[in-house]
Amino acid sequence: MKIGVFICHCGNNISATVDVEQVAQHALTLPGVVCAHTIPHACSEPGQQLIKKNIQEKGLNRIVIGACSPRVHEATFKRVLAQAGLNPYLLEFANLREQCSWVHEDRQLATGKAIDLIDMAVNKAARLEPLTSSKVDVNKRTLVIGGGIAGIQAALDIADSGHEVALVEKTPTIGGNMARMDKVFPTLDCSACILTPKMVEVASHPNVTLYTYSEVEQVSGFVGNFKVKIRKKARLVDMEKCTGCGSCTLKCPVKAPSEFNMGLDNRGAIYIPFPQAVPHIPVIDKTVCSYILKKKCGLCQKICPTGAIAFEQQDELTEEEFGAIIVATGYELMDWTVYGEYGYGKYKDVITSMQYERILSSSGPTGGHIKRLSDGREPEVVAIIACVGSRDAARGRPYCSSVCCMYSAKYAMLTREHLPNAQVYIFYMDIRACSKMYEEFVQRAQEKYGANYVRGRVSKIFERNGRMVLQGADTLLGQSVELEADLVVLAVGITGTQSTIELAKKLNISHDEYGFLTENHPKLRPVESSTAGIFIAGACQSPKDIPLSVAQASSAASKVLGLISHDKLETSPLVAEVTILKCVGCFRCLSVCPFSAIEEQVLRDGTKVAQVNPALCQGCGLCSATCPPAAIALRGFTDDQLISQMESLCQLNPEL
Amino acid sequence: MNRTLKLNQLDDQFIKQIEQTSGQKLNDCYQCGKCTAGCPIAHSTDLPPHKIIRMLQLGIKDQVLSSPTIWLCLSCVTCTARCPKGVDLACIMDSLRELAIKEGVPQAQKQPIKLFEKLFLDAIKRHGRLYEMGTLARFNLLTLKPFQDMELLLPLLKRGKLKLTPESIKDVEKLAQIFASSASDSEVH
Amino acid sequence: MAGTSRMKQPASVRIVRLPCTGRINPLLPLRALEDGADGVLISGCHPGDCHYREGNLYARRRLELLQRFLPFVGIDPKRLRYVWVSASEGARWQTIVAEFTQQIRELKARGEAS
Amino acid sequence: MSELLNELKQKVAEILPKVTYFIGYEAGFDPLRVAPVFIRKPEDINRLQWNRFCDHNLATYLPPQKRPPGFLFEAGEKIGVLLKGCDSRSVVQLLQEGIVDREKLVILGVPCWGAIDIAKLQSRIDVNKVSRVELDEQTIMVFTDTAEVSVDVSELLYDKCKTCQHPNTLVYDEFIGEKRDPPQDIEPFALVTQLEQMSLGARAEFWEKQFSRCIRCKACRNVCPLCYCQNQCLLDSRVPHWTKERVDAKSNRWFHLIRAFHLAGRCTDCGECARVCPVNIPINLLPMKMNRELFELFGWRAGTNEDEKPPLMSFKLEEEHIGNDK
Repeated sequence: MKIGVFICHCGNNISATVDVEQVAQHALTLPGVVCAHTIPHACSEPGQQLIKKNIQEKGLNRIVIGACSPRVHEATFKRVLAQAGLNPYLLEFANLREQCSWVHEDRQLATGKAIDLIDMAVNKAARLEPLTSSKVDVNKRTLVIGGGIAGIQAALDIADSGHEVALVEKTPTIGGNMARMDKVFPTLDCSACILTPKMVEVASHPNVTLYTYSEVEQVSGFVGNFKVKIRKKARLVDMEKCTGCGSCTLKCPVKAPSEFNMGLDNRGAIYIPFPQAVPHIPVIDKTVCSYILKKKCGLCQKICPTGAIAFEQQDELTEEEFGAIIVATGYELMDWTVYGEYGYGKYKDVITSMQYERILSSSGPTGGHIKRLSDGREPEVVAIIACVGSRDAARGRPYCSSVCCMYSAKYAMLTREHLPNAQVYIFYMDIRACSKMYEEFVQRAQEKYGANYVRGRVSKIFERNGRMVLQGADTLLGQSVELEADLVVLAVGITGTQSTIELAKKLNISHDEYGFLTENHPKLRPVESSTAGIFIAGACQSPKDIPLSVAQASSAASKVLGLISHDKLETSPLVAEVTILKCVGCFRCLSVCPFSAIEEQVLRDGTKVAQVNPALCQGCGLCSATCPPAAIALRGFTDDQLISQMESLCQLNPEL
Repeated sequence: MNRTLKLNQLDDQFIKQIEQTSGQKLNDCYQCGKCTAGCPIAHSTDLPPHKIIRMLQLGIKDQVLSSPTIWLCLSCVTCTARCPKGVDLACIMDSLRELAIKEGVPQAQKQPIKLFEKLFLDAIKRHGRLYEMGTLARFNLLTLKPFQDMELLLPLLKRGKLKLTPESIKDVEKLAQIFASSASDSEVH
Repeated sequence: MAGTSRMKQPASVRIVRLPCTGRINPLLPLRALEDGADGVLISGCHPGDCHYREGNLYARRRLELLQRFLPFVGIDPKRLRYVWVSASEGARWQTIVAEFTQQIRELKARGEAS
Repeated sequence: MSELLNELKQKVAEILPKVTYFIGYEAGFDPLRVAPVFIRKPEDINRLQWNRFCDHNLATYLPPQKRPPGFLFEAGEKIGVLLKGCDSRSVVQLLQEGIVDREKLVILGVPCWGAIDIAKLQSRIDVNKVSRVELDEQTIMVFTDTAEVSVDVSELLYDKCKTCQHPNTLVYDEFIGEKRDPPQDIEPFALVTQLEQMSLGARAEFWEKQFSRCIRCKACRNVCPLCYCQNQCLLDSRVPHWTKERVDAKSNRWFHLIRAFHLAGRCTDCGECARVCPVNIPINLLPMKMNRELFELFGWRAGTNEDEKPPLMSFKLEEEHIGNDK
């Protein structure tokens, strides 16, 4: 056993709190250690060279590196070992930065702990074995979940590169939230004008299979080889026969609030969500349709010229295989009704931002005319309240929704364009306009469009003489203020969704308490989920505007292309392995394995033993913890390796 | 008032003291102003609530303790209820009043609030609930302003908001025991 | 997260890295206590959020059993704690480590830990 | 008793042609002792015994892993076995674990009134010099050449029999005799509760004393019907290196803790480990404590339900009795 120990200064990130020389000196006293060096930056080129040189000149066969978190640089140093001709799994990492120098202040204590950590690592290193990975085929198809702008962009990028994509959208049409918007910042181009062509393009792309009104039901498998069950919900309309003429939607006697118009007007039980919907095919809302509920009516069926109404249609389940998955499930508005003080629901002239988008839109319920919902009057004063459901820890949303500052400025401009005589007041706390041309956009709202910014939150809204009275504060003036407005727009913050949380569970990827998906590394792996082969794009990861969502979608697409450009994939060798001789055939491992990675194997003498499929095994080690005779070991975390680590850390009585 | 404020001469001890007695973290406040926005007396103060807490963050002791705001505060707790950061400003106001009395700030000595609170508690002790009419009458007499707020009397009576005679709860004696056992606490007021 | 955010922690903590709490045979923490560790703190993903689907759900039962068993052979169950802390809950981790360390110090001061 | 024995012999005669051998009890080296017997030929049937001294758990011979080469059977063959209520729990657990195949077993069930713990007789008479025993349902008369004693049988029962909830065999092909009504108001974990009255320190001391006497003969493991890992047992393992062979209180404790955890949720309280312990360590209390906790947490009793998954091999997303942050 020839162990080499390398202690990184990490600039002074480690060496400022840990006496790295002393740690190296101590390492030299440990059994098996041949050399111990300190390196200013082990991850730098000279650092890597030094390690390689030592491996080759001194014939090192186990390497211990005391540096940062293995999450940051384990891969880097594995590569160094491989380049020096050593099996990369003969590396053990001691985290002297995140677990020691950064979290302790006392130099002596930190140095003592660093010595222990190196001790533990050397002890484990002595028990490391060379490991090799196996290879599995990669399915070249990609599944994109969510048909908003992020999902569409990702699907198009992959499809354009010549690979097949399935795009699954749970609502009857693609387009997502962006389709609801009127004009979009910072250029104020019409949302529909830039989105609709993309919707059409993705729907007609030869490499894209579009599943609208469909949901992911079940996911199994692993990177390169996912099996996905998709539920195609019954539209009750035959998509082949329907021509999208829409006469059924005109005749339907049922009225239900339109989801697309945020409840500002009604749609029928059979409806096309909006004129530019893709596919342009109606859907029957089973929860309100009189025919479904009472077997009465059936008017649509009578009127349909092509006989496309299919009340008997059932949900369909299809199972497909994919190599990679992109999740782009978007966001929704947080529940603004918790703000009783703003009077939403009580006063018709208090509306949400998304409702205002629909009012501003020429295809919206008011035909693009800004009107009060109470009396149809044009407002003279429009008030916008920012941070409704953002930066509000007391209401469970401590984060910044990042888009409201910008769309509030946008509303100021659009309002003044529609109603040049109207006054606009924006109650804000801070203005966050940090992207390209954003600050200029906000400036323009103030300078050219005369938006009145008042720094302070509003505490209460009530009615006086048919107008909304806002009780607020101007913290710059340092006094309370009051504003009479005709229309109040709540700039509601955005949140992850419950359905994303449910999907995350099916996909086995992590999410936070707000329903946003968690990226693998906040800086270095921003579009990778916690599970290999599953990527995230758009506002399902964090509040995001359109440019960022599109950028992240393309980024996720490029990650997918990187993955499926390989014909075969190396699987991690850190998987479970059965020592056949020790297996007593109780198959408790098989019973607990969450990945169905364990199978029965019949030996020639007829005895049955367990066997691991390394492609399915994810390396959790549950089997290893369950096996009574320890016949199944998780490579890289074997009982022996863990016991040796614990013994050296306890040091009291290693000879148990 | 408009002199330049020398930030590094301010009172750190004061900040700690208020945080300790109120149990609130002053730096939680990010000055959104929602407390002032909802405060029913903000319009008649020299320092509206958000300014009070801003001054506390900086440690401006004298001006805060001598501000009428802390005596005008009605403890209606709208600020606390609306604060997006969960700062209990009403509680901070309590702490400030307490401190002002303890430190003998002249403005604190003039406040009839101490008397009012004593009379309030007396009424509770006697009846188990507030007897507004009696408390107000005693308060007006003892502050030598017998006709204070007299114009409100009639409308309040008309709407049934004031009762002429006191109402008592069952087992007033038990309440007296509670008062007795916490006698030392009530002395703080 | 706690480390990346440089949240200060007691220096008496040593971390043994495992892929999943599911890997934890209850004998492992028991062994650490037998070997002379003053306390064992086990931390993993929240139940329902297992990175490996189900590992922590098995671990929860096994560790609960271990905890209930310890006093039967004369080991103070306060020397073992299992908690669910996600990678994003740095501040919570910091509090838990501090609390647990304090608890163990108190046990030691009373001569109740080894 | 003798009627039951006759019936037993008759049944064994009936099934013997169908099985490779039948496992029962025969007379031991003195009137107080019985020993397990493997009946292969009809003429041996008369060797069978059934009395209050039949304490061995014959289920221990059933896991294929535990059977020596000469006792393995060919495909299609069966073995017959006589099982008391407590012993049948072991079989139910082995069935649950898929270790034994019900198809290959012919089980004879009996009612049981509890077995006599000879150790409890020792204080009244020298049990190693017994020449004759007379036994009826209530009393036992024991004779040596120089002395005789008459004792109420209920005073001599094994502790496990006093807390037994299963006087009848749970799983069987034929039941001999009449079933007993299960006793009411039994506290099955009374022995554990008793020990828990001690303070933490006193209990540590209690076990320290017990474990310091252990001679690591491993009889507890070898007799256990559920310890079927045999040569692969973790307690003999070098890699991974869980134990050392040293015999001292600390190492012995570790040895028994490993066993306890391997039996958690599996031990069927047959008490064989404690019975065979040459230094009388109440070693069955460790798995019994596990059983108590698993019963309280999950309502689980090993060996009473073949179809349910054991609690340590399953989970619920929302656990009813486990806090999320303990």
